[in-house]
Amino acid sequence: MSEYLSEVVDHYNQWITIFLMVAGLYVVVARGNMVKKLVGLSIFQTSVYLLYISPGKILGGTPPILADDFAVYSNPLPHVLILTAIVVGVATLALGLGLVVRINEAYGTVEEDEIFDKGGSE
Amino acid sequence: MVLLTMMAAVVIGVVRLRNLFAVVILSSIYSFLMASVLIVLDAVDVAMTEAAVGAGVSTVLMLAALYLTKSEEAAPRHTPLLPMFVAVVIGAALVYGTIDMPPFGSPDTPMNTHVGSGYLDRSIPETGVPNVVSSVLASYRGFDTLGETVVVFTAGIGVLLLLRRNRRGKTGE
Amino acid sequence: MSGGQMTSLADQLPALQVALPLAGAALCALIDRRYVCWAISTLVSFAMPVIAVSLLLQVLHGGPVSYAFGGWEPPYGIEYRIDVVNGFLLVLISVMGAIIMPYARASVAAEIPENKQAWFYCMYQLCLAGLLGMAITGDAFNAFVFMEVSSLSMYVLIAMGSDRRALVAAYQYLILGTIGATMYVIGVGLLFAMTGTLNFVDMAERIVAVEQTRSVMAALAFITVGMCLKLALFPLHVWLPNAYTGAPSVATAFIASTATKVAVYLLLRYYFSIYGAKFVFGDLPVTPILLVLSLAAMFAASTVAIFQDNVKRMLAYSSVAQIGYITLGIALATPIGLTGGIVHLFNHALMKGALFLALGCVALRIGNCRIDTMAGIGRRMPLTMGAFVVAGLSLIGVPGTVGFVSKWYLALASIENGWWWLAFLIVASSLLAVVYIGRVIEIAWFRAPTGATAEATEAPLSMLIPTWLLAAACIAFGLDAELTAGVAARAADALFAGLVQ
Amino acid sequence: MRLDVVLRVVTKLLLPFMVVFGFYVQFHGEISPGGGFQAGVIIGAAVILYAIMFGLDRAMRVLSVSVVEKMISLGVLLYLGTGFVGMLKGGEFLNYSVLEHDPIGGQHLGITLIELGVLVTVAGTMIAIFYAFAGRGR
Repeated sequence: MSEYLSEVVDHYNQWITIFLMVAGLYVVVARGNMVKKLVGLSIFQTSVYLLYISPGKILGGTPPILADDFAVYSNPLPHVLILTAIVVGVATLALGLGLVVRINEAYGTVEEDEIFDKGGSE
Repeated sequence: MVLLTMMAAVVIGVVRLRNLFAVVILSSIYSFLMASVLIVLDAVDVAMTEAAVGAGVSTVLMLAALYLTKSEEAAPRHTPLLPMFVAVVIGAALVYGTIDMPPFGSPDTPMNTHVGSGYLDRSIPETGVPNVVSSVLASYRGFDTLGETVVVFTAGIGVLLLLRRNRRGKTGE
Repeated sequence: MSGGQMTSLADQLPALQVALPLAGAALCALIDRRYVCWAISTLVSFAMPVIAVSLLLQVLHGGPVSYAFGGWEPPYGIEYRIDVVNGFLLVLISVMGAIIMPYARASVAAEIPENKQAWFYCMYQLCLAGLLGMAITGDAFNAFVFMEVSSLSMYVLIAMGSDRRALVAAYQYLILGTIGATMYVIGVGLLFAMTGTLNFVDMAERIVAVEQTRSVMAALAFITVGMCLKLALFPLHVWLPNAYTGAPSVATAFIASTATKVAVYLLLRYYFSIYGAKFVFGDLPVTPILLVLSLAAMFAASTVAIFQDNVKRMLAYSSVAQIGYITLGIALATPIGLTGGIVHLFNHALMKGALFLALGCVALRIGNCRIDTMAGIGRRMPLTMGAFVVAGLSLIGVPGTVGFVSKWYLALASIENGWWWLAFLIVASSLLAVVYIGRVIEIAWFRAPTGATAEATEAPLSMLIPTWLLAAACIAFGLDAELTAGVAARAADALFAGLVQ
Repeated sequence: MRLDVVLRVVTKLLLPFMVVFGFYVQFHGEISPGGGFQAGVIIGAAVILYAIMFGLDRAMRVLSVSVVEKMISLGVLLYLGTGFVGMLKGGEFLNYSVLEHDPIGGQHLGITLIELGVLVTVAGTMIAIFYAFAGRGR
């Protein structure tokens, strides 16, 4: 039983990450409101950050800024990758919102179902 | 761990709420929680960016977009069985995939012993920069950062292009 | 650290291949004058094939070329690594990018509002740079960054279409494309956690030790799904028909002939170079899954194509079907099958490029591509529709055209595997192409022109010449397949040999 | 427009500090967390705050649309330019070590230049997008 418990503790952050990912993806696929889809999309993207950052953490380590007082540092490489990913995420979001604004002007709605009613796609 | 649980709770709120203003504010709270988690995980640079971007820029953009569109979501028309199925399958794949990942916080995983730790030894002698994240970002993987800047550039020009009014009303709107 | 010894231009070519279009895009955004920007864009896109061809020649004679950004040796720095496979792809992308540019001037002037044209060329170059960057890189995460450069610019290019439906198409593509890219990032993240590296060569060496772990297999699944979204493998193709239909003619021609191909390449890179063919096709059920989906794409999408009223949309569905042939080549997982897949990747770009360019000429003269308004267009625009017929025959796979060459290899590979039924199915699916291409040809040539079509005149030379160049290439490489198939065969061998010698 | 005087005064007092903090984050990024991107966001946010408080027109008079649009591409060009100079000096693209005689000094110069490029592009993009959204609503 305690083995099982430690398994849960070991993987707790991964499971939460996965839950966030799945919930974000669910919002994207299931919801028809285009703004909400984008919120879901950014949650989906954000959850990936944890997937990268948590394995790079070293217990007892400090942030990777070198100084004489510390000997153990967490892995800097995932941080760099995720910095890039954050920027890519917000760029996508900005473009998506720009599209949504234009769609709203063209159709008068941002609900996918209503757009399809108006011939959004053939 | 508490923070993670709170994040999960916020996301449930996002899924359930239909008022989009509330959703946007919740997602901003989500970003702040994420930033706190990242600090706990020693990723201070990332935390700072996530707080500025997730809670700042994204929220402003979303509110601006909501101001230009509608702030209430329509009720869903069909029961979301297929999306549920897709989401569950992917979740299962991820649980399956992560179960034999190396344990959390261990220094001798492949990720923490190979390239990553190499940077820690090389940064000062080769670049003279103590913040290893900066030296990797700007120098070792400087080309990625160029790509990142180009992504921002693309999004910027793209949004301007989309929202620019046509001078000649021949096409569009 | 190396410094001070890279003096010859030839050493710098890999970086220039991507940095030049980026610089061109930034200059276009700065200047914002449409003719200047067209000139910059043309200049840059003409330089690209020169660089790509000389890189391919370097590779063919001297083995893989490696370029270390910032002077940091891989895996610490980002590496560009060109072998026969991506050298071939670079040539394809850059040639398509160059051929379309002279065509673009008249077509863009007609379809894009005046004050948006300059930045249209900016986006075009960004898209070009992004695709080239994805193809040339030897780094998993760098591939993601350039994937996003190309995707974001593609969303904008599609949204520039004149119909409001183009906006919805771009949005749909943005959502699905981002999901695909995020899946890819998840896959790379799992691989990174297990191997500790992002460099392809390094990864291929280190993956052997952890090959049997579930994380690595899950990573394969995520990368496969992510890339299949990008390459529009049936049933993940839903974004493609709307996007191709809505986009401006120039953008459709460029995207259709290059974007999905780069995603195919990345998939090949992971399957063969990193995981290794033996692991992917030997231990995992990849062959049956890909085979079924490819066949479904070939038949379902072709059938849907028959019932389309918009020719652009019809060709978009046909693209989904043609992607099925390419993935079929991958699924066969033999040198000949893979050769067929790679050759088809090249050939399909030629014929779809020609077809969409011809449609762009039609759109310039009669304003749309609906099949009923195209009645009799062949009599008014014989040169344009002539090119359409030539490329259409290639699509069907008539002997003497490029389509025949690739189908020949695929059929050969199926027979080699002892799968006669598969060879039969390849031929049968071509009959569906006969139906939808034949329908257009019948209406375009054998009906009397009416309405706007009756007044239509031949498209300008600046558009006809690029269209005919591609159509002629369909014949030339069909009659003499030595060059393309030869390089493709070497690429297939290189893939089977793996990165680690 | 009747805006609270307190808010306006506080904003005015806050703005210089925001910009200074932005540049601190920029140039201190080698030692403490931060860099061009974060600095760009902060400086962009300062201008956006100004625009919200004092109106879009006044903000556009201080920093016109065309200037902001130019910033987006100038930042990328500065980044690329740094890379090309490294090439001309006989190194690889983005090799900063060849920029000066001393590799460490070259790295320092190169990192400063490219971070400045990132700052200019990011700040420009943020402000431009804000202008575009806000301008669309009128």
